[in-house]
Amino acid sequence: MNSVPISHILFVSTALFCIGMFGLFTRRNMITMLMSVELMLNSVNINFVAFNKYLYPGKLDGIFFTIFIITIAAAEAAVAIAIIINLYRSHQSIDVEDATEMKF
Amino acid sequence: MVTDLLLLLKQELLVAVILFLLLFLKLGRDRSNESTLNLVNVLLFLNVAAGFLGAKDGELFSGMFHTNALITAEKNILNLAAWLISLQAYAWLRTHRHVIEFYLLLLGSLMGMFFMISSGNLLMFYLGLEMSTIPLAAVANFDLEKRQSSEAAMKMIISSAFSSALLLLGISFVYGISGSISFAEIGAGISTEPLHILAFLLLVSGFAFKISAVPFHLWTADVYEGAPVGVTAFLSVVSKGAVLFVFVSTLYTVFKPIAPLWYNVLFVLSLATIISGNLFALRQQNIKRFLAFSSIAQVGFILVGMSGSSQAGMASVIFFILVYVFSNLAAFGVVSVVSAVAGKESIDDYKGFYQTNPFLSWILTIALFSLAGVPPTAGFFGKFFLLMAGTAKGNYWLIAIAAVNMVVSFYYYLRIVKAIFMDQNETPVAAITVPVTVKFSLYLCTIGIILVGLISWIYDTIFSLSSGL
Amino acid sequence: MNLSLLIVLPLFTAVIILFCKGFKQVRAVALAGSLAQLAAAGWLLMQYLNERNAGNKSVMLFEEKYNWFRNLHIDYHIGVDGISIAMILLTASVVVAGILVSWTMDKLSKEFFFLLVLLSMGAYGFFISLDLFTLFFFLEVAVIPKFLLIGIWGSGKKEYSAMKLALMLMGGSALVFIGLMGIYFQTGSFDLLQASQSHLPVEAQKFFFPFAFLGFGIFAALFPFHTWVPDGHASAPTAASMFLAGISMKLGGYGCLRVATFLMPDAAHQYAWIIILLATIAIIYGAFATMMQTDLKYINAYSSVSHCGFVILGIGMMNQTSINGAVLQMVSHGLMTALFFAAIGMIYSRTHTRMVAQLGGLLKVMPFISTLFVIAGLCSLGLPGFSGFIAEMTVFMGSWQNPDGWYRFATILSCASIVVTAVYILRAAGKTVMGPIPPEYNSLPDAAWNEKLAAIVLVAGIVLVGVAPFLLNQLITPGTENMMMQIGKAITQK
Amino acid sequence: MANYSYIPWIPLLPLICFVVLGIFGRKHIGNASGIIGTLSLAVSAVLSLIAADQYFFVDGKLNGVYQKITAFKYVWLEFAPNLSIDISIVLDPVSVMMLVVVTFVSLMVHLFSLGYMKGEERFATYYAFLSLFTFSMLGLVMAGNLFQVYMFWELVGVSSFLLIGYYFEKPSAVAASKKAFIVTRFADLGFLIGILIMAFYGKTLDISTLIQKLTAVQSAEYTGMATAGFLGVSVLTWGLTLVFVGGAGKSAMFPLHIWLPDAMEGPTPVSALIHAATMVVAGVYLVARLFPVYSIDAAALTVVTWTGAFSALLAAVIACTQTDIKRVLAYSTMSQIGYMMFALGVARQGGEEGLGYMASMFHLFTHAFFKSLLFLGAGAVIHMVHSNEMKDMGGLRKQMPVTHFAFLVGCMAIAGVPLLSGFFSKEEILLAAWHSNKLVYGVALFTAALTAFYMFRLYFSIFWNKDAQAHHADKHGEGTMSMKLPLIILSILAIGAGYIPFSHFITSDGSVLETHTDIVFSVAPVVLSLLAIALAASLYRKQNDKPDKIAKAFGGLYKAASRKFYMDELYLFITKKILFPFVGQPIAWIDRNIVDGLMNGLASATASVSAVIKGLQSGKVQAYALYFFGGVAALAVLFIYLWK
Repeated sequence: MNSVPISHILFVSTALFCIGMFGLFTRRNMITMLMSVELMLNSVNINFVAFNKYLYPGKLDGIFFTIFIITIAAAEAAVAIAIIINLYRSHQSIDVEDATEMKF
Repeated sequence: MVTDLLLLLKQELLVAVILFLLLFLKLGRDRSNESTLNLVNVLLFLNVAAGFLGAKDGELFSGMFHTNALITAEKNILNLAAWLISLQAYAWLRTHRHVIEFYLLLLGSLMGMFFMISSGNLLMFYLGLEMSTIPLAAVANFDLEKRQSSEAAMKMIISSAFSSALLLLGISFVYGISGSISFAEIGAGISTEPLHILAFLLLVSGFAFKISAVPFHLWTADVYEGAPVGVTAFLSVVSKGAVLFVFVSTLYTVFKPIAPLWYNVLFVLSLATIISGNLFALRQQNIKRFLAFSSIAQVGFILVGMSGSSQAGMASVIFFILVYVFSNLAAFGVVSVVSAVAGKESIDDYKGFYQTNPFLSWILTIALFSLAGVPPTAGFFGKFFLLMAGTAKGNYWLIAIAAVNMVVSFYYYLRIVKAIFMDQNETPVAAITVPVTVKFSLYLCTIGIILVGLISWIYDTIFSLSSGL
Repeated sequence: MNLSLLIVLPLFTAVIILFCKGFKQVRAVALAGSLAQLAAAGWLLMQYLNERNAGNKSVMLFEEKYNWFRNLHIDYHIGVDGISIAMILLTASVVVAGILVSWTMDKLSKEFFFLLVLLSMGAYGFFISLDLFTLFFFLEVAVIPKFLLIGIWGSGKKEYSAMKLALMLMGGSALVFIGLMGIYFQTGSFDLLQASQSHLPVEAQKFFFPFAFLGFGIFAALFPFHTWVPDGHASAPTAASMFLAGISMKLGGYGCLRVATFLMPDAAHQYAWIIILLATIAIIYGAFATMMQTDLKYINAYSSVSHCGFVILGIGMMNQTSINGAVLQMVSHGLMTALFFAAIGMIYSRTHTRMVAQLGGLLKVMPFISTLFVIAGLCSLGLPGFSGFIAEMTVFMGSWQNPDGWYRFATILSCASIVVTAVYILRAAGKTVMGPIPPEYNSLPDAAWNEKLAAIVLVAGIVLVGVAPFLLNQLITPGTENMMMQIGKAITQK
Repeated sequence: MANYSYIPWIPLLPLICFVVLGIFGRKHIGNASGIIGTLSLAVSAVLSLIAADQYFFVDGKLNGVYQKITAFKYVWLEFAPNLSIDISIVLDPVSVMMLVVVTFVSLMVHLFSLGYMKGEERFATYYAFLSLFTFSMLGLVMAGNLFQVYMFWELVGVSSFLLIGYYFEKPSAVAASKKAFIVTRFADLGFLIGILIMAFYGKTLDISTLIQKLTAVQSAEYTGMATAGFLGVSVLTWGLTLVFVGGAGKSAMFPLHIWLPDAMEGPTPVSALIHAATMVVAGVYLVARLFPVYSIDAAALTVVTWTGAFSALLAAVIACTQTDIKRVLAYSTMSQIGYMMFALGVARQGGEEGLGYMASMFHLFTHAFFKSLLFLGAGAVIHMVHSNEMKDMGGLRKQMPVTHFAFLVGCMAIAGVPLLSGFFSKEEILLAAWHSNKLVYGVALFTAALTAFYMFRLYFSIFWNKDAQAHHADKHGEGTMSMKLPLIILSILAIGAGYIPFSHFITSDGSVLETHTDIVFSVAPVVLSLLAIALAASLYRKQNDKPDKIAKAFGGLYKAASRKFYMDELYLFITKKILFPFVGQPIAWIDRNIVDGLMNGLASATASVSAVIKGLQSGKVQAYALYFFGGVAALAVLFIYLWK
């Protein structure tokens, strides 16, 4: 169990974060973008857990933080999807490129 | 013990009580919008009034939540702003289907801000931040059938989600570095090693996003333009103010060890913000969008003051936010009435405005002068003190650039005054009958604009509350 | 006496105006208020002379000082010496004249008079404040009314001019602001007297003086930042032009003297040559530019540029006489140019043109107004018996005391401007009030009672200064002497 | 010191008169204002006569030398300790003499104008201006302070401007008044700078103090001025020359004379007063006032001499060709003033050397009378004929005997016919010239002959030449008594003024100077003058074609002279063709387009920048997120690697 060094885990989380960010920047579909954000949040969760487990096993701050992040991510997703649905009503599309009326 | 709890959590609890009342109202038999709005306004006024009674310093939940005179004062300012906004929203909401939901979301977000301001550790801070952001995104979409409204909401929720992701990454780094998430302890561990700097910058970017400092401001204009005016006002004054409070206190206390670093960061951010804010404001045609950019420029000035990193620095920031509440809300008040009644939101629609609506014209003019920082309005004092605090560091070129930008900002504020008073227009906005509550709030704002600066004890009290490095 | 009266009176008047009903009430109140100001100013003068005769040697009289922003060392600190009193008297008389001239201004009269009074308040406050913060405060208070006055009631390309004026003046005050910051953080206080006592380090002075001086210089139409003057004056309504040229350009000159030069004499002395260079350019260049103008208001505006050059020149030469001259010139130019604009306004309101080419022979139908025009002209070309002569000669005499060869050259050039002045004034007068009269003007009325009264107030001032200059000279000399003590120290160190 | 407290009233009366007439005259007083003006002036004339009597015969002398008496002095404007403009009244022989001349001639003119200007619309204004002028001139002559001189100098200038422009609806009058003012103003610039120099090195503006300081050769001030130099010329010379430039401007010396002929646009009595008797001699007076200083600086005096001599000659030549009678008189004035100037120029301080000084003053005195006489006579003629042109006149001696007589007297006086006033003063001048510089003497002699010629040309072509035409039989004949009286009085003076033993009163050093007119010397000028008169008579007494033949013979010279040697054209060229297009317009253009352009450019530059960067706000939320991240990255790079 302890054979896995922290660096591996951090590498995973970092990769996850970058993937998420890449997805956010490139995917047109809002739902997918939302998922990408979730990826990023989860990579942060991994960070927290890893730090807590490896560096500061004494306290549970990291774990708690993770739980809260998950909760809030859910709330965020709920609101976001509600908004996207409403946007679909008016725009007949959830392509982010179609929602660029306001600019400059 | 319980009394302590009640006292310390006073303002949060008050807001919570109002929230529950509104829920019951919602569940109960439906009533006319007017009566609901009046009731809410009364409640909010009581909320403001109660904020001044029985303040107490102390902390709860093993330091996650702490409060003191300064924090109470900040919350009072936010309460006041919320009340004024709700008064002004009257003209818009009285015909709206979901009045109560609007307030539920708004007050929910307000409560989130309160917790954020009182937060004693990063977890609480994060919770407060999200709790204040997510409802706003929802409420930005409150003109359900408007395309722009939902676009605004979408942009806001996605951007904020992204920013909070980066913020969290930063928090996780901080946690990794210092092994703690409580402000009291992380300060000790932080230094200027690359990782620390990165973590710090990620945190700052979270703040900067909320106060819409360049280059993290891009969502602002679109959201302000798309959202209903009341919401825009709330975004530009309350949420911005709340985050600024936290930002300044965090920098001054938690990140004291790396003060030289964040001084430079603020230097860069403030210049970028002032300049690009001005440059964009110059060319706006929609008055809400214009106010968005002008508010960005204002934030730049606030950052200049913040960089003073002295007691005067913090005081000037908080004082300016107070001033800004009055000035900006006066402006938004007029704009909201005009857009609600006449449906006009373009600057060109304000041509010849004075011929038909002298009262609103004067209010808007005074507000704009205050934003521009012309004496005798409070804005003058606010800007003067900010720049003065910024100068304390002896960085005169920063001040020089800021001062030059004040001239630029003059141009676009005067542009609107010019439209109102000087430009000819065959079909100006028809004479508007201003609802009494809105009028009342506008009067309040104007009085505030004129008196807050001239009466020095306001600044002096803020000064005595605040603290330098 | 209680100096705050000078701020309270206009404020009070303005507030009453807000609650007035109808055009007649408004103008009556405005006039009453302005007369009260004049009375107050006169009374102040009396008090001052009594004090001085009683042997009161203190630098500033009637000082009042209250803490305003305790933590920032910002006080409400006011007081006067001879110079400020001269300026206050000037302001008061111009205000009365201005309100009389705009007696028939019934377009948005309430706003109009409100703004006029507000502007005057700014001027008074500026001249009496001894605290740099309040000084700056009032300096900016005076800007916005100008913008609105020009933009709303103006003529021609008024929006453009109003915007240009407001922006350039705001730019000026931005520069001033930096200068003030420098002074504050070098001396630790905004208090003018205190700051003058605690001597700024020369390096700091060299950095901040340009900001302060240029900043105020823009208000005083310092070349090359004078371009707001022609457009602004030309577009402004008569009263506003009078206020602009008569009062607000004086804010600049006063600031250059009282703040920039007085507090940073070493830098002033080191940069003197630049100041003098710019001033000389302004004088000559302004004069020649005036010669080419065809619009009466432009003529007077450009001549103002030239005349305010004398103020700057006097300050730049930095000796007792020249600084006296600068102050005299400020008073003189204030009265004279106000009179000039009043006359132009009267002519314009009758003939509806300001183009010299289209006018002529007005002396025949409106002798009074034409006489005013000629008097103003003669005063501006420095005819003895009018204030202009006194001021210019004092400046020349003072400048010549400066033995440096180049300064001599500058002085000679400036003297040469009196010839050019004569040329353009006489061309304007010769074409406007003299010569054959176009038939369509044959039935125009002469001045009305209010115009006559306004003119008399100003002419009285001009002639009084011109015939009995020793009065004004004695009034201002203690102040200038006190300044020279500061400046003299700086010069002797070199 | 004796009581001269009444002296201030001499200038004050006209001043009061001016103020009263100027403010109330037009509306309330009307035609009475003429009387008022005349009476008030009569009073001051009497007062000045009393003063003269008191000064010259009672208490002016102190052990045989006339003293400077300061009757009144008030520090008016103090520039610096003992450097101030004082309003002062100083009595010395010259100023008293001028006092008498000014008040008296002015009185005559006032009187004459009663008839001449009758029925003018702005009658009161006219008298107001006359009073103003008289006041200023009196202030000028009695000034004891250099700057006071300058002040009243300007004031006489402006009153002359106002009076020349009296017929303000005539464009030519307006132009003439402008020209007069601007040209003299240009000269005054020199005067002003001269004053500045004097004041700086002399450390005072008070004339007598200045003279004391500078004439005391070992004094610091003198050495300072004599040694300090600019462009190789001593500052003293610069100062004096510049002051003289001022004087030359007022006294219409070449090349600043061009305003004088045009000034004849004014009413003729005005020309008589201002442009013949009083104001134009101010330059001479100025030099005389500072004469002790001038006399120690030969260079400056040389300038004075030759300017004077040349102007005298030039004017005389031009005068021979003019056909407008007032212009002829104007040029003769210029020529006579030239006489006075070089008389001063050849003189030196004290004793026999001071003869020229005395002569100059003497000529100034007599000239005042006979020239104003001539002008008033011309005025009477013009009043009757309604024209200034010789060709419209002729044979008038029948219609206007008084005028004829007066004019004849005037002509003889100016021509230097023996036993008339002009003869004596001119003799003295020639004598002085003879003693100091033969060339100047030659010029003077020739000019004298020319003077005689053109004056009698004028006389004959007015009063003889053709026979009387019908239109001359004008209803108001020769004019009222008020017009004849001055002519008569002045004629008497023009004859008698020469018999005053002038050298007993006014000399360079105030002590008596014995002069003796020896017949031998005066033969040459007299004979020449008589010949000239005879020539004039032969040419112009009867109508004939000789004049045209002669004009042809002279050809180019005649043409050039009649066109005043193209001086006006030259000036016009310089102003209209060089100053305006090459200085004025470029500056005006630069101001609008470059200086102002910069200001506007700033604004437009800002606007364009904001237009350029607007793309950042693309409206694409993904782009926003990208910029967001980019911001973080940039800050990270900046603060981790670049900005330690």
